[in-house]
Amino acid sequence: MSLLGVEDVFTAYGKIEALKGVSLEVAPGSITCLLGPNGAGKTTLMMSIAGILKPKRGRIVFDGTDIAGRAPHAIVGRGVALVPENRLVFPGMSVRENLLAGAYQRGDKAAIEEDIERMFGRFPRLKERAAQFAGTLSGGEQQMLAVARALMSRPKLLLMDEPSLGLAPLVVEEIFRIVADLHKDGATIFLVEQNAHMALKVAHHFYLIEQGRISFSGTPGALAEDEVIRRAYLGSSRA
Amino acid sequence: MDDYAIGVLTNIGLVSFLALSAYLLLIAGEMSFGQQAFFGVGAYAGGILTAMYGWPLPLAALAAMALGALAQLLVGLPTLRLRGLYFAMATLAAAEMMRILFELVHFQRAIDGEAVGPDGTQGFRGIRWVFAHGVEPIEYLAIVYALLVLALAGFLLLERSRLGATLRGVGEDPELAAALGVDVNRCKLGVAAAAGALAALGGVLFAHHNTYIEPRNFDIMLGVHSLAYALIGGLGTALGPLLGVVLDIGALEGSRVFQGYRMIVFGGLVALLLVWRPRGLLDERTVRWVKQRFS
Amino acid sequence: MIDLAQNTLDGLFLGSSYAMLALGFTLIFGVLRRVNLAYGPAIMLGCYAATWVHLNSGAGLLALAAVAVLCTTLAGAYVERLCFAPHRQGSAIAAMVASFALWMQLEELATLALPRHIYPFPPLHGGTPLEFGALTLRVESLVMLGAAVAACAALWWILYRARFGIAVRAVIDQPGAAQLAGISVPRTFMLTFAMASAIGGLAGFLVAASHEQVTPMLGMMFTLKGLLAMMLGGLGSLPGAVAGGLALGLLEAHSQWFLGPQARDLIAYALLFILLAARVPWMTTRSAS
Amino acid sequence: MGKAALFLILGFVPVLAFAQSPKADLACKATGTDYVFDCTIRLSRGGKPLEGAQVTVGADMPSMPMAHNLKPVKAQAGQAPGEYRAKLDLEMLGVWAVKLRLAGPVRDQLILHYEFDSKGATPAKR
Repeated sequence: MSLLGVEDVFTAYGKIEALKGVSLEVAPGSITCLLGPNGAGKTTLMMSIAGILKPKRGRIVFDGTDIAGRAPHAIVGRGVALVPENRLVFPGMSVRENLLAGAYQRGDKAAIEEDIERMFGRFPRLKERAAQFAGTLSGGEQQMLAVARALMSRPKLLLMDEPSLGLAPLVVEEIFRIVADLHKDGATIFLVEQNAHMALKVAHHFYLIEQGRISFSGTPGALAEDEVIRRAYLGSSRA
Repeated sequence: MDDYAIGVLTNIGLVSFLALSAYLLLIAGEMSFGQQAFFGVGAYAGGILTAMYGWPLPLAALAAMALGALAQLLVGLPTLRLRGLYFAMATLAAAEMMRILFELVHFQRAIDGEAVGPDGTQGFRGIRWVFAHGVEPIEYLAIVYALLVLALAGFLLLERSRLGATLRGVGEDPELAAALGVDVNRCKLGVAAAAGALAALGGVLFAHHNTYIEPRNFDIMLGVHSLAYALIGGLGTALGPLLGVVLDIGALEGSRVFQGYRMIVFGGLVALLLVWRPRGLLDERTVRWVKQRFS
Repeated sequence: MIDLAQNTLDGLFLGSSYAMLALGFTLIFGVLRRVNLAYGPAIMLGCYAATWVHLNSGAGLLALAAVAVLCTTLAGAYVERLCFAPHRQGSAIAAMVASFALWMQLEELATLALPRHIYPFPPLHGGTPLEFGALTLRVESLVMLGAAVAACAALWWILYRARFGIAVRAVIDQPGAAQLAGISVPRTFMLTFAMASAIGGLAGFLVAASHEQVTPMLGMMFTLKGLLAMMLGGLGSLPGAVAGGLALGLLEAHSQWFLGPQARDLIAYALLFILLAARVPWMTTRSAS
Repeated sequence: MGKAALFLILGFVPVLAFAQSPKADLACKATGTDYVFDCTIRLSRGGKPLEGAQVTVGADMPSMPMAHNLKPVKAQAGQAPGEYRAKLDLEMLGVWAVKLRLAGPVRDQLILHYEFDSKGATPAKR
């Protein structure tokens, strides 16, 4: 049984249909990737799952119940946390307060403090900057903070939207090492990425999306990497 | 048509100048709470010139428009780089300052043994040029609408011209417009002068229609109303503000049946209308749709 | 010298009422990025409701204060639902003009309920003002100062110590991220709006008690003074709102004493215009385009 | 409309002669129903009562004068010369700018400010 089942989802911006019937599954405990060129609908799908956008049609079954169209805070309550594209930290609040905001829905004060210490353990640089305004952090640090904030709500499913966007190669390496570590700790991750090369190294299963439709589904190696990269960047031309 | 209907139609015409003035600034991206002050400048200037110095109305109107344009430039110059709410509050402050100055002005001349001229909060009585020259109400109505049609023609020409597109560009995204070589500041000052002159013209005509003006006629209510007219009627075309005025003053007069409840009904309607059409009835989309159908 | 001290005292009293109004405006603006022109009239309606209760029953001052705060909050919720909720993603001007339409509506509602132009309102303390040497201080002034301090302390505690404060500040700072952190943005809007209305209702009640009368014009006065104080203190900053309110109060008290009421307003508006034109640093922190 | 065109040209000739403008004062009493007042208007010109004029009586609130005005009523001639009577139905109490529009022997418009309360109307002190 899949932890997340996207079934024939249509999402549109006004008259423009960004998703034209997308269906995919994320198995529990897996790292599943979604690759595709710019404007294929990757972020639109993520925002549809997280509730920021309301799909016109289709179902999004998470842990057995359909969460399509539900309010974002209700979806977070059910255990889905999104690390958004370009990070979206709270620039005017301290790193520590950013983490507190991530755990907003939880009432257990002691466990929250524990989790904050755990985050500081996993991301030492965040501990150094705990009292700093999040706006003053570097791109990589903000990315880590965004991931830590998402983890603070103890999600069953972690959605990550292009975490490597705009980061230096060294930092990208670190981000993917963090993704692998999170998976080792038992998290289920649905990763949307442009960096096909790095993504295929960690993914158990991946999908290719082009112009709002899934165009390939399989395990890494089922398709030659250069073919994947070509279609992920250029999209397959319908000859 | 009886005097009352003529009066209402004239009022609709007079306020329309103010609504057009607020509209012109709005499409150039500037939300002004202060057009009522330049309406007041026109009223006082025109009234003084005709009632105290015997100028003919047309000449006094031109002079008042120039003064109105100058006054708006005086407000516009120091606030060139302000945007959004900052600009709105600056215009509000300037307008309230002018209203208070009108209250402090006591400047009268004796004509035929009577003191004529602005007398602070007592107001300015006896702007009777229209009656002294035997202009019938219907004729005054014709003059107001002739001038309004002239202004509208100017706007519709502007809408079609490159200048109109430039203005809307400055309104949408000043940085982008500047990047494309538009002298944004010159645009803003040009718009300010035109808006000031337009509001002042309305003011002159109002003063001579009402024969009496006082500082409280030009308070913040009139300012926010003029902004509301432009937004309710629609930002897509110069006809929008006029539609807004007709809905307000037309509905207010028309809804005699609501007698004491006019504003309760009308206020609620406006709020609901804005929920349905946030950029007014004749917004840009509707205008484009109409243009496609008929051109 | 005594005049200076007396004016400063009066200025502080006036300033604390303006500070509370500015706090209300800033909370709403901070969270919603919108200006609520119906904020003043909602408070006036709250004062009218208290006046109505006072006229028709012997309710005590505390009960009247509760009625004022409650009715302001109800009127505020009505304004929020009709003018601000539908325009959250939409244009700020539409929301503001809608709130202006409701300003007219609330004002006419009040004049319908109580048609006379001026109604008496019970003062907090009927007796003579307190004497400190040559200085006189009315009970209302002390209570107003106390209320302003209490409002600031409560607000500070909620925002920086209570859990709900994280939600409010998150929504102010980055509404998109707040959604993803599991914070219900609409609920935060409503509760913040209620907080702002409660502070406004309290300020309105105390102003009515100190003037010992209510008129429909209170609505415009509350809105204009609140906006002026908020802008002087720097748009969207809560400490700025308090500073702006106190500054405005002191400025008005002193200029009224030396130059008269018209000059008082003239100077206040002139100061705002000059500061805006000079683009002073604390005023351009948050772009409100 | 020919006259309007003529007016535009004529308008350029400065005319300073002002006809002697009429004077008016108002006395209003509250009637039984809310906001309705019985008013007697005394018109005079150059000290002599002004008779035989058609007088219409309207009223504006000082703020937003173009929007809040009321439907004017025609006044009937009163008993004494130069006296006219009219029933004013205001919407609210408070300060109103009462607008008298004169036609017939003299064409003019006068505006008087009165404070209307539940008993009657007194000249508004401004």
